[in-house]
Amino acid sequence: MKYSYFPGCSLKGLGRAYEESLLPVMRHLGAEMNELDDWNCCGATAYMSVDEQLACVLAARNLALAEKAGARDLITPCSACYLVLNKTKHYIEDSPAIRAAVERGLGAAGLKCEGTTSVRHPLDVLVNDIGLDVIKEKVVRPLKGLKVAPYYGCQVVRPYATFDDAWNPTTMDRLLTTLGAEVVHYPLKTKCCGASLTGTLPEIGLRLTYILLKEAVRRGADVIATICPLCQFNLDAYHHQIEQRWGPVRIPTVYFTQLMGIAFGLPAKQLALGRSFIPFRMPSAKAGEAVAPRT
Amino acid sequence: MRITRTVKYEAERVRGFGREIMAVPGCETLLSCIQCGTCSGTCPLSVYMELSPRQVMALVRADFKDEVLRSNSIWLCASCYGCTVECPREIRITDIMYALKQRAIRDGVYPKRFPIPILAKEFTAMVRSKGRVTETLLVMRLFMKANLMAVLSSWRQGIGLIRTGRFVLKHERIQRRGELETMLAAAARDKEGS
Amino acid sequence: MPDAAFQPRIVAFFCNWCTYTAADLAGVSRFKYAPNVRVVRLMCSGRVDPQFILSAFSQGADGVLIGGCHIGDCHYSEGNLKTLRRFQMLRRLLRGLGIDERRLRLEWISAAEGDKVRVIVNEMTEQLRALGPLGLPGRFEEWDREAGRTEAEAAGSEAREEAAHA
Amino acid sequence: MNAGAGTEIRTGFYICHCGQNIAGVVDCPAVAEYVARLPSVVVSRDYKYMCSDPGQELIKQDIREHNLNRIVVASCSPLLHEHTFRHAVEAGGLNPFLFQMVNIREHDSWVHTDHAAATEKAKALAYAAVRRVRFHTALETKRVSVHPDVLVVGGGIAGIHASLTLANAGKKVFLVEREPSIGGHMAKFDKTFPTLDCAACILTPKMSAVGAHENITLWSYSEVVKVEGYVGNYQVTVKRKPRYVNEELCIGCQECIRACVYKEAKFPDEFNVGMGKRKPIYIPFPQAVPQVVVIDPARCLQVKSGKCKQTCVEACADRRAIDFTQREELVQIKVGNIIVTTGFKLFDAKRIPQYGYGVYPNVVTSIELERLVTSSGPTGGELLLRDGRTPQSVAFILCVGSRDYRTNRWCSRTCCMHSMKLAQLVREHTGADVTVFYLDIRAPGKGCEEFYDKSLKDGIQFVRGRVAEVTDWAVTPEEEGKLVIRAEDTLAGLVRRIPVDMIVLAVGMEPQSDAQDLRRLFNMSCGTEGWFLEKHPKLAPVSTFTDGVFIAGCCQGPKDIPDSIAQAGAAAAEAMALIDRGYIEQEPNTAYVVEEDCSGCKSCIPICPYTAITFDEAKAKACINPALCKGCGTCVAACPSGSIRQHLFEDEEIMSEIEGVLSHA
Repeated sequence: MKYSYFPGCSLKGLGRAYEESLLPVMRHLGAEMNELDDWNCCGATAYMSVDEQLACVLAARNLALAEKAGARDLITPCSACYLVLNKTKHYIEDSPAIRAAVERGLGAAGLKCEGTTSVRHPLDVLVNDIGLDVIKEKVVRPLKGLKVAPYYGCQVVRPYATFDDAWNPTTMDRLLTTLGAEVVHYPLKTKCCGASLTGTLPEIGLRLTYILLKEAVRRGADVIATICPLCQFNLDAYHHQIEQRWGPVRIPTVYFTQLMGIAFGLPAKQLALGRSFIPFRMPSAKAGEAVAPRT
Repeated sequence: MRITRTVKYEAERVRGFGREIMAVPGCETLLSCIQCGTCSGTCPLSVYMELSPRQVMALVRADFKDEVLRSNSIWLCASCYGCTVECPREIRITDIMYALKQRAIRDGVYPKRFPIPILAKEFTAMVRSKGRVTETLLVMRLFMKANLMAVLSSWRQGIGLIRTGRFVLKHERIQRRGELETMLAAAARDKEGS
Repeated sequence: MPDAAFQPRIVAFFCNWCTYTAADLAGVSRFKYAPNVRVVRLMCSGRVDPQFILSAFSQGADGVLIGGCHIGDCHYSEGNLKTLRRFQMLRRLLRGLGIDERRLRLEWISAAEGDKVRVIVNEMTEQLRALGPLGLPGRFEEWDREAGRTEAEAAGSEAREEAAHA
Repeated sequence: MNAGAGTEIRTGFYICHCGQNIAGVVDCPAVAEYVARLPSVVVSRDYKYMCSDPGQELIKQDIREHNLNRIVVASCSPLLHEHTFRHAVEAGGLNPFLFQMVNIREHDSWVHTDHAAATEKAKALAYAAVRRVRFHTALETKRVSVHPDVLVVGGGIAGIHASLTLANAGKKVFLVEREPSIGGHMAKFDKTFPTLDCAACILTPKMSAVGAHENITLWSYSEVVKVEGYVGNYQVTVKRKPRYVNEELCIGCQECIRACVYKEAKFPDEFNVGMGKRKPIYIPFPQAVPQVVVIDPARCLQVKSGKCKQTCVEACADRRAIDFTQREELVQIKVGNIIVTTGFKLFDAKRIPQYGYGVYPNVVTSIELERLVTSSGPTGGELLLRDGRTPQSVAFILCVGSRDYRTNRWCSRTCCMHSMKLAQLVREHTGADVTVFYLDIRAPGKGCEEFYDKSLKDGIQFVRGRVAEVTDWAVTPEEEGKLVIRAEDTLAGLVRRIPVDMIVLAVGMEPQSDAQDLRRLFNMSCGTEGWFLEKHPKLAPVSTFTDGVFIAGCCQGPKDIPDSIAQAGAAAAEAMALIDRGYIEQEPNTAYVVEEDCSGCKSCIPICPYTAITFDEAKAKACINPALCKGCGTCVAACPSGSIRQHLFEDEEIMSEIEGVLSHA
């Protein structure tokens, strides 16, 4: 299987552990990831706030490059990129004004976007293309006894994703169960982490993050699994400030791909586990114990 | 106790403002809003807003432009799209918020020292010149423009990033920057002309 | 370039039970659509005789619209299936005659689908405007003139031949 | 009567202003002036309201004074007033079919904005009708007798009331109900709003009356599978499902239930919406009609495997009512009219995962709460949480699934009142704090606003705001262990978090899941939402587009008990009107064969869905039975020799109409 791959700015910066774990996991499953040549920033939420037509032109360049490369699917791991690229596709289809602006812009660079490339999240590709059966076969170190809070964040499942429910998604739950982990009931799985505010209005952003962490701890989770680089940074990097305000809620946050890598028995170094502020270790003591089935 | 007299006069309404917002793709559904408040109930930030998302919808529809554009509500929207997927009338509230942010920036009525619009502008500038965003550099620029104190209070994150090898000081950039500039210029120029 | 001033003429055959009622509903709901359509009411779309359609085209219609109940919903159980068969045959025939097949349209519109009447009529009006006038009556005249000329020429050459033989 | 054929054609044309409805867009005097100049037109007038008495009088007078023999009226849809004008024409001394109607309201003035274009369209349509009507001939309507029996489909309160009304008037009624007992949703209710009278007390006597009435044949556990024929003469096939109990022999003593090899009731009980338990052999509820047990084939060991001690048969002893040899049976009946009262189903609350139904056990639906507060319910009327505690605080969420573009767009009309009733019962039973989350309180019925007022005075809290979510995560200590509602109190302008013990979801009404199949079965239409479509929303609210098929109750749209009963009575009256007149007049739009043109190719014969066309071997010609022909005209279009023709839709009539709409510039 061959996929085109759009990393997005975060996966080259703060979220590089995501890329560093995603690529070996995909390779291990026999999927080839070809990074899109000369991709540019998707524009994220910030550009939309300034000018939505230009934001769409900016995002459409990536879609056009992917089409030029003949890509059927463009794997987009960052939730913000995933949303913006999908939204742009919808806008081009629905709005004549935006379609015209995009055609003008792309035309000036000799590019065109016909909407033939699907923007896909790796979670969707892993579970719905590659399949849980194939993944299960690769599991050599089941995550026995590990209690995981599945955190999807806001932007990936809404409003354009078609692969899961916007309020109660379950794709990652099923994946984690396949890896042998225990998924805790986590009603905040799609609540906003406040990442876009933590940098600008820390008091507000931190509180949103705190609620997510506290609830994960309260539900007895050992770790939070995320699918978005902004969520991971937000849930991982601000423990000091949060604990100063509201007391300890220490829990590590990792990418779901890192947990996959562990279950596949890939070397820890390859999985960039050292890049987190709050270190994650498999609860080895627990793993050794005979785990009683939980109800 | 300060007593203020509040009454809204018809002259304060900017006729056509609601229609202008509803002309943005996906925003035309605002007409069917029944003011149920699901947006505010869902919104994680509504508790900080001067106007709840529901009130923003009501004011936009009633052409109260100033009240909406000057409120902090539109800048507190974190674009989580919760309201959009929850709205029983399928109103794209998040997109309306974007449309309002754009108008506020265009009209220069956003709160001056409020960091969110500054971030948006810095972000946009960086994308236009480099094609990509380097988060650490962006945040540093933001802090310098908006709030120097924040740099100091965030020293832990900075050190942490350096320790975990994520503090990037070199700009990420695309190769064909000229292509991007041509595209954006072409799209923007014709837009003005039309 | 489509002529914006051109007002296409559409003759519509609507069945009494579904599409005619839907058009009534569109009226009651005050949906606005292009005034280019003229409705002929029939009890069932199955009554649409191919000669009605050909006659409509030959008398100046730019498009013909047939409206019936959805498949499975026909008031007379399966009249619309017969319509569908005839329609397919007619489209082939029209193509053979050099008439763009988009000029003949068959739509299933239930009594509840008032808005669909609006959408279809508007869509068809725009499409016919883009296609331009069909102008069969004019073409008939042209053909008649041509035929007349050919006849006259034939008569003339015959006369010359006769003269030569004489 | 004036036949018109052969004589000079003298046409009268009338265009109606319909107040401003037509005249506001179409220039009526201009159309009248234009038509006046057309050949054969003797009189051309415009008038404010043609359907009014003076309007009709105008036609009658002109027929006499100007010796008119063709009439054209341009006004509203013929589906609305064709009858009216045909009557006027007849009263004027002319055959009513020498008349043609032009629809310039629904098809013109109401749908177009360009006045000039609309006026031109009106002229073209009028021109076409004037040309068409020349070919009209005098026709006679045919009278067909009406079978006096009536079929009522669905035994909820609407079906019960319609059946009783007809039966009391001496009409024979077949009442077919799919479930083992009649009673429908109403039988599950504890009390009814706004009077708080006990549902069972008012419904049970009516149910018993149905069971005992000599004019009503009640077929429960049965379904209509086929409907043929037409108004006055329907042949209906009813499937009677095996209940493995002989209804004539069973006396409802329930000894068999006690004797069943299953000592404990262990299967979810439909009547208590799954909250109670029953055995494989059961009676749906104590007041069930018929008072006859039923055996669930999916649960009964004997039916499933044939291996059971059959203790039930033993218990029944010499009454021998239990009969495992029963098989599905098809019964055919003849009726003249059909009343469809098939009701509704409730919205599935799981479709809104935000409200936690199916996740949190103390989130219940309104119908579940109804059973929990009823003394005949699974808890004996004691309102308890799933862990046995009495709730201290209960919240109602209104409009669940309703007024929502993603689920049901409509308002279910009864949930506001229903929830207020339940709220009062909850307060009565437990004294709990009750909060009602609503979008708009809709209490327009008689006594309903007063009931709302009473609810307010009872201390029930009303919060205007749609609940965003129900979760079990606590932010404050008092939220621990509770269900937490997050909603904007839109009147106060505040986002609130409210912890409660129990949440009641006021689920809306939806069309039955097989409404589309029923619609086809009875040849009805459904609106876009899936409710059965009435012939006219105001003037014919219980009629359908198929004559002799009527609708009543919630199958037509959400409504409360009084409205359902009112509609059921109306439907019964409509049926009786047809029965008591004794005949119906059939539109004379049948097809006929012009024998000298028929080549005897037989291609028309398989086309007719009513087998109205036969082949006369002696003459070698096709032959159409006018009693069977329903006038669709499909055979007319299919006849290769053009020998089949159709009254009212003759080829030359339609051709001249086509020519007419096109030749007007």
